[in-house]
Amino acid sequence: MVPLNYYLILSAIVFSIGVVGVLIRRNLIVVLMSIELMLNAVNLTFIAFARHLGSMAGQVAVFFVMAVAAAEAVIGLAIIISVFRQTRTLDPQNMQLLKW
Amino acid sequence: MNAATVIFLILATLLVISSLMVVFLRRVVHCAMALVTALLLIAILFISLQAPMVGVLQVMVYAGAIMVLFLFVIMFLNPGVLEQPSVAWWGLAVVLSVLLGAFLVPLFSQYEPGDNPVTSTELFGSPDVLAKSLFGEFVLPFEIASVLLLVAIIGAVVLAKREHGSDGAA
Amino acid sequence: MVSAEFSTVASDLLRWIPLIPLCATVLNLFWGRAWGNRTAGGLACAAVGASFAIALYLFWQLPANGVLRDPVYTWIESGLFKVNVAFQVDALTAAMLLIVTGIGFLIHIYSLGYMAHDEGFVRFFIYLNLFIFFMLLLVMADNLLLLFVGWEGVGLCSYLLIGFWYRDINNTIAGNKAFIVNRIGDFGFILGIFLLVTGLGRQGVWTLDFLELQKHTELLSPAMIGAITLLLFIGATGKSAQIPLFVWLPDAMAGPTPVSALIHAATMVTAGVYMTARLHFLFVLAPATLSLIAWIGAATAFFAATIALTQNDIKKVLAYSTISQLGYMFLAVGMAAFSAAIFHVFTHAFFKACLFLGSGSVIHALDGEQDMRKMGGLNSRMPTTYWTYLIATLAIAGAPFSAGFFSKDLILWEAFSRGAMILWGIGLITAGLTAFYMFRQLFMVFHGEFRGDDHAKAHLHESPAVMTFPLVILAIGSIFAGWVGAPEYLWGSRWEHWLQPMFGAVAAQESSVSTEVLVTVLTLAVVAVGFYWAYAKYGRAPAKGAPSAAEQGFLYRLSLNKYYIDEIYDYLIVRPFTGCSRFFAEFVDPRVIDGAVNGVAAIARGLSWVWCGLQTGNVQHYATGLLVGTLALLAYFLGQS
Amino acid sequence: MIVDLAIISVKAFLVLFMVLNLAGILGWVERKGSALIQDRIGANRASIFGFAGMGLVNTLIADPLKFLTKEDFIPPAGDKLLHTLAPCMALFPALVTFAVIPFGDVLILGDRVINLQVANLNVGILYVFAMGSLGVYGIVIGAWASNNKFSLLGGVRGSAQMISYEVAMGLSVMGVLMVYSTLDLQEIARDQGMLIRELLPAGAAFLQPVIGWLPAWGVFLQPLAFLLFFTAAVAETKRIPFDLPEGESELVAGYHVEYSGGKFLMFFAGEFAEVVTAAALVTTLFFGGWQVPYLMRDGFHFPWGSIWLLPHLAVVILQVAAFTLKVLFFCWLQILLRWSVPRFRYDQVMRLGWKMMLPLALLNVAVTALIIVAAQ
Repeated sequence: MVPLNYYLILSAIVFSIGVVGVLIRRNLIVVLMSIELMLNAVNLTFIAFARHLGSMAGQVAVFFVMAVAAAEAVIGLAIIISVFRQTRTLDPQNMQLLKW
Repeated sequence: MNAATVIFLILATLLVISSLMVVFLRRVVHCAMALVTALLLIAILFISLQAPMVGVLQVMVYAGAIMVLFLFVIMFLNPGVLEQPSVAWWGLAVVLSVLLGAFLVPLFSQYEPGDNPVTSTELFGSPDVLAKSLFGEFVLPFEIASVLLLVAIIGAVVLAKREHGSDGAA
Repeated sequence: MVSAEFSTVASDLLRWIPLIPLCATVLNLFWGRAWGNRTAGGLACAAVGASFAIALYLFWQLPANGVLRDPVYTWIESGLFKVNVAFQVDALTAAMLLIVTGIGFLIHIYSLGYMAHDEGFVRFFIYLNLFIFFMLLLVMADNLLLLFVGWEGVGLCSYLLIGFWYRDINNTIAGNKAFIVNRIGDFGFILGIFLLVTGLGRQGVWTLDFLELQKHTELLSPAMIGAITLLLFIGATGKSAQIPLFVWLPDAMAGPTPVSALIHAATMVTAGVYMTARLHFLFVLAPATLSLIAWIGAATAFFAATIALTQNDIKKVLAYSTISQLGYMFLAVGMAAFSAAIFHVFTHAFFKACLFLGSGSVIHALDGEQDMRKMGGLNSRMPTTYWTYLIATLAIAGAPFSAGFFSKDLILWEAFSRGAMILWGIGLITAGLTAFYMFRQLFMVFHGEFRGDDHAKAHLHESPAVMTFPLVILAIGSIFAGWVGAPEYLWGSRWEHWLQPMFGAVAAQESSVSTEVLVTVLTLAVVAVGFYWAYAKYGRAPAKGAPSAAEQGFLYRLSLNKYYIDEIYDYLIVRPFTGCSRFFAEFVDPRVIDGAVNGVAAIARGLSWVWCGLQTGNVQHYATGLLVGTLALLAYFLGQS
Repeated sequence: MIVDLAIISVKAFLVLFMVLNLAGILGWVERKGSALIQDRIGANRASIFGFAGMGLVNTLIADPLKFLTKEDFIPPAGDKLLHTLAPCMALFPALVTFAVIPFGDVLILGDRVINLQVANLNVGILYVFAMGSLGVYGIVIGAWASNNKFSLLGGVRGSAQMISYEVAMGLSVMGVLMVYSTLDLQEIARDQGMLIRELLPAGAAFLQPVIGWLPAWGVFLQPLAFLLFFTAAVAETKRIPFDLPEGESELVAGYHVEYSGGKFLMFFAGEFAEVVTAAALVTTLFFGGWQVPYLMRDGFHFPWGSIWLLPHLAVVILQVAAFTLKVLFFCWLQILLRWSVPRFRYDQVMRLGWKMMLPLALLNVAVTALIIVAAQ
C-alpha cells in the first residue's frame, strides 16, 4: 500500500517539470504538450485522493479534466495551424503583436 | 518497502525521466513520444490506484486521440527548424520552477493523510460505479462537458478551415 | 384698490383652445410632408379657426366680472410651493384670445397664398401653429410660471420664423439677434419672478397664481414691489421692443411678412403690455416704475417715429411704427390706464396687421422687392390692396372715427387728464409724425408712377383672393374695432365698462367734455399737419421720388441710420463681449483647460511607459508572471502556517 | 501463486503462438487467394532442396528466413531510434489485444477453474480500443523517422484515417454494449449463449416461433452495428480498400517505403496480426465468440427440448474449435475483400467515415436505446 504522499510528491515534481516546459520552450506545440503534462500531474493527485478517501468524485473529476483537456488540445492545435499559416513559425516570441 | 512501493518507485522514476524528456528534448516528435510514454505510465499508476476505468480511458483519450492529433499536426506543419534556446531565459524559468517544486514537495511530504479509509472493494473504480456517480450526482457537469466538446469541435473546424484565397501550409 | 372678488366658473373647454393648435403642430410635424401642402395648410388653418370659434363661444359665455378656470394638472409641487398647469379666462384674457386667434386665423389664411410657392410650406405652418399654442398659453396662464413658459415659447417661435429662410446668413443673424436681445429681457423677467416668489414666500405665501397674488400684494414692501415691477418691465421691454431693447424688431422683418404681421405687430410684441396689465395690481403699487414706464413709452414712441420718417424699406417703416405704437401702449400703462393700453393693443392689432399684410401683398406682387424707391403708382394695379392699405393708414394715423382715432386719443386724453403735460406733448407730436411717415409711405408706394424696371412692371398683379380676403376683413376691423371704445361725449365706451372690473376703478378725475373735445381737435390738427407735410413732400410731386440721403441734412442722415443705435450697441456691448469671448476661446480654453487635461494625459502616458516594458506580448513572459504570483501566494500561506 | 503465474504464461504463450502462426499462414493464404482470384498459379516457388510441395510449410519457413537475411536499411537522414522502434509499436498493440479476447469458457482441472482468457478485465472492450488506438503510432513514427516525403504523407494519412475510424468503431460497439450491458468480453461471449426467446419481451411474444430459436448473437441483435464494426475494423487494418497510408500507386509504399528486412517483416506480421485481431473481435462481439449454438456447459440443449450431454473436456474443445473456425472464416473474408474491391480515394474514405458511418452508428445507438427502454 503506497502512501498518499508519494503520489502527491510525484505529481508535484511532474507539475513543476511541465511548468518549465511551458515557460522555456519556443515551440507552441511543445508548450501545449507541457500543459497536458501539468494536467496529468493534477489528475494523478485526483486519483490518489479518490483512492485514499474512497470516493468516486476524484475519478469523475479526472474524467472531466480529460474532456476539457481534449477540447483544449483541439482548439490549441487549430489555433497553432492557423497561426502557422499566417507567420511561418511556431515560435511564440514571433507572436508578440498583441500588446499596448 | 513492499512490492507495490517498489513498482511505484520504478514507475515514478520512469515518469519523471520521460517528462523531463518531454521538456528538454529538442525534436518535437521525440517530445511527443516521451509524452506518450509518460501518459502510459500515468495510466498504469491509475490502474494501480484502483481506477482501471480511468486508466484505460487515459490511454484511449490521451495516448489514443490527443497525442495522435499532436503527431498529426506535427507532421502536418513539419517544423524543420530547431528552436534556439536563450540561456538566460532558461535559467530564470528553471530556477522559478525548481522554486515551485521546492515549495510544493515539502508541503506534500509533511502532509498527514490521517486515517485512510481504504476501500478495498472490488467494485471501486469499476465502470458501473463510475457510471453511477457520473450519471448520478455529476450529470449536469457531464452534459456541460458534452456541450463543451461540441463547441470545441465546431471551433476547431472554423479555425483550421482554410478560407479560400489564402494559401495554407502543408 | 384691489378689485372686487371674482366668481370663478370651472370649464374644461378652455384647455382645448391651446391644445388644438398643438395637435395640428404634432400632426404636421410627423405627417405634414406626406400629406402635402394643401392638407397640411388646411389642417393648420382649421385648428386656429377651431380655437377662434371656442374663444368666441367663451367670450359669449363669460359672466360679467367672472373668471373661467380650467385646472389641468399639478405641474410642480415642492413643500408649500405648488404650481398648476391651469388656464383661466377673464375679460382681459378674452380680449387677447380674440385678437390672437382671430387675427391669427386671418393671417393663417393669408399665408396659404403668400407661402404657396415656398418649399418650407409645411415647416412654416408647423412653426405658426406652435406659436399660436405658446401665445395662447401665455394669455391663458393662470400663474406667472406658466405665463413665462408661453413667454419663452413665443420667443422661440419668433426666432425660428425670423430665421425661416435660413439659407441666407443675414436672416439667421437677425434671428439670433432677436433671441439674444430677448434673453437679456427674460433675464430680468426671471429675476422678477424669483424675487416675487421669495418675497411672498418669506411671508409664508408660496404661490404664483394671479388671483392669489392679487390677494396678497399687501404683504410686500413697496421697495420690493418696485424692484419686482422694474425687473418684470425689463422683460417687457425685451419682448415688446422698448428702449433700450428695441433693436431686434426692425431686423426681425427678415422673416416672412405674415410672421411680421402676426408676431411682430399683432400679438407677441404686445405680450409685454398684456403682462403688465395682467399684473396691474402690482404695478399700480409702484408709482416710480409706472412713471418710468410712461417715460420710456413716450420716448420710444417719439424715437421710433423719427426713425420711421426716413426709412426706405417698406417693412422697416412698419416695424418702427410698430415700435412707436407699442410706445403709446406703454405710455398708457404708465398712466395706469391699462384698459386704454389693451384697447390700443386691440385696434393696433387690426390696422397694423392689415398694413403688414398689405405690404406683404405688395412685396408679393414685386416678387421680393422691399425698397419703396422702386415702387409707386401701384394703386391702379392692385386696387384691393390699395384701398385696404389706405384705410389702415388712416386708422393708424388717427383719422376721425377710425379705430386708431379712438384708441390713440384715449391714451392721449389719459395722459392729458392726469396732467402729464410733457408726455402728452410728446404723444401729440408723435401722432403728427405717425401721420407723416405713414402717408409718405402710402404716396411712395401707391401714387406717382412706377419706378421699378420694366420686368417688374410686367410682373405686377393683384394678389389672389385668399390673400385679399383677410385684407378686407382687417380693413373693416380697422375702422369699426375702435367704436366699442368711443369717448363719453359720443355714444360712450362699452370697452371701459367691460374691462373696468378687471382693473378696478381707475379714477380719471372729472374734467369737462369741452376740454376733451378740445384735446381731440388739437390732435386732429397735428395729424392734419403731418398729412399735409407728407403730401407736400411726396404726394404732390410724384416725379422726383425719394431724395437721396446726401442732399439732406444731418438730422435726416441721423434718422436714416437709426441714430446709429446698432453701431453704438455694437461698440459698447457686442465688441467687448466678443473680444472677451475670443480671448477665452483662443487663449484660456486651448492653453489653460486643454493644457491641464492634456497634461494629465501626458503624465499618465509617461508613467505608463515605465510599465509598457513589462507587457512584451510574449505569452511565456505572462505565464512567468503567473508563476511568480503563485509562488508569492504559496510563500505567504506557508508563512501563515 | 506459482501455478497461477504458470497457467497465465501458458495461456499467453498459446495465444501468441496461435496468432503469430496464423499471421504467417495468412501470408500464404493471401498469396494463394490472390492467385486464385487472378486465375494464376501463385506462391509455388519456395522449395526446400528442390521440393516445392506443401507450399504452406515452405512459406512459413521461407518468408521469415528471406526477410531476416535481407539488409536492414536505415535512411541516413532518418531517426535511428524511432526508425527501429516503430515496427515494434506497430506489432505490439495487435498482439496484446488478444489478452482480453476469450477463446473459450472455463476449463475445470480438478479443483482449479481456469478462465480461457489471458486477462479478465472488467473493462475489456475499452482495453481493446485503447490498444487499437495505440496501433497508429507504429505507422506515424515509422513514417516520420524515415524522413521521406512519401512515407510522411503515408503517416499523415494513416493517423487521420485511423482516428476517424476509431470513432465510428467505438460508436458502433456501443449498441452491443448496451444490449449485453457489460464491458467484459467474456461476459459478452457468455450472454451470447442465450436464445433470443429468453430476451423477447412479453409484448413481442408473437415473434417466438419466427426468431425465438436463434441464439442471441450480436449479429442478430445488432446487424447494423456488425456491418459498421466490420467495415471500421477493416479500415483499421489499413488494407485494401482502405490502404491509403500505403497507396503504392501514389506513395510508392507509403509509411514503410524505407523499411526492409526484419523491420518490414514486423510491419507485415503486424498487419496480419491486426487482421486476426479484427476477426477475433468480430467473432467475439457479434458471432458468439466461442459459443456453439445450443451448447451449454454440460452439453447440447436443443430448442425442441432434446438434450445431448457431453463430457466437460469435449465441450471445451468444441468451444475453442468453434472460436478458431469463426476467426479463420473472418480472416478469409477479409483477404477475399482485399483482393476483390478497388481502393478508395482519400476524400471518399473520409466522407465514408465521417458522413456515413458515424451518423449511422449514432442512429444505431439511439434506436437500440429506444428498444431497450421499450422492452423494460
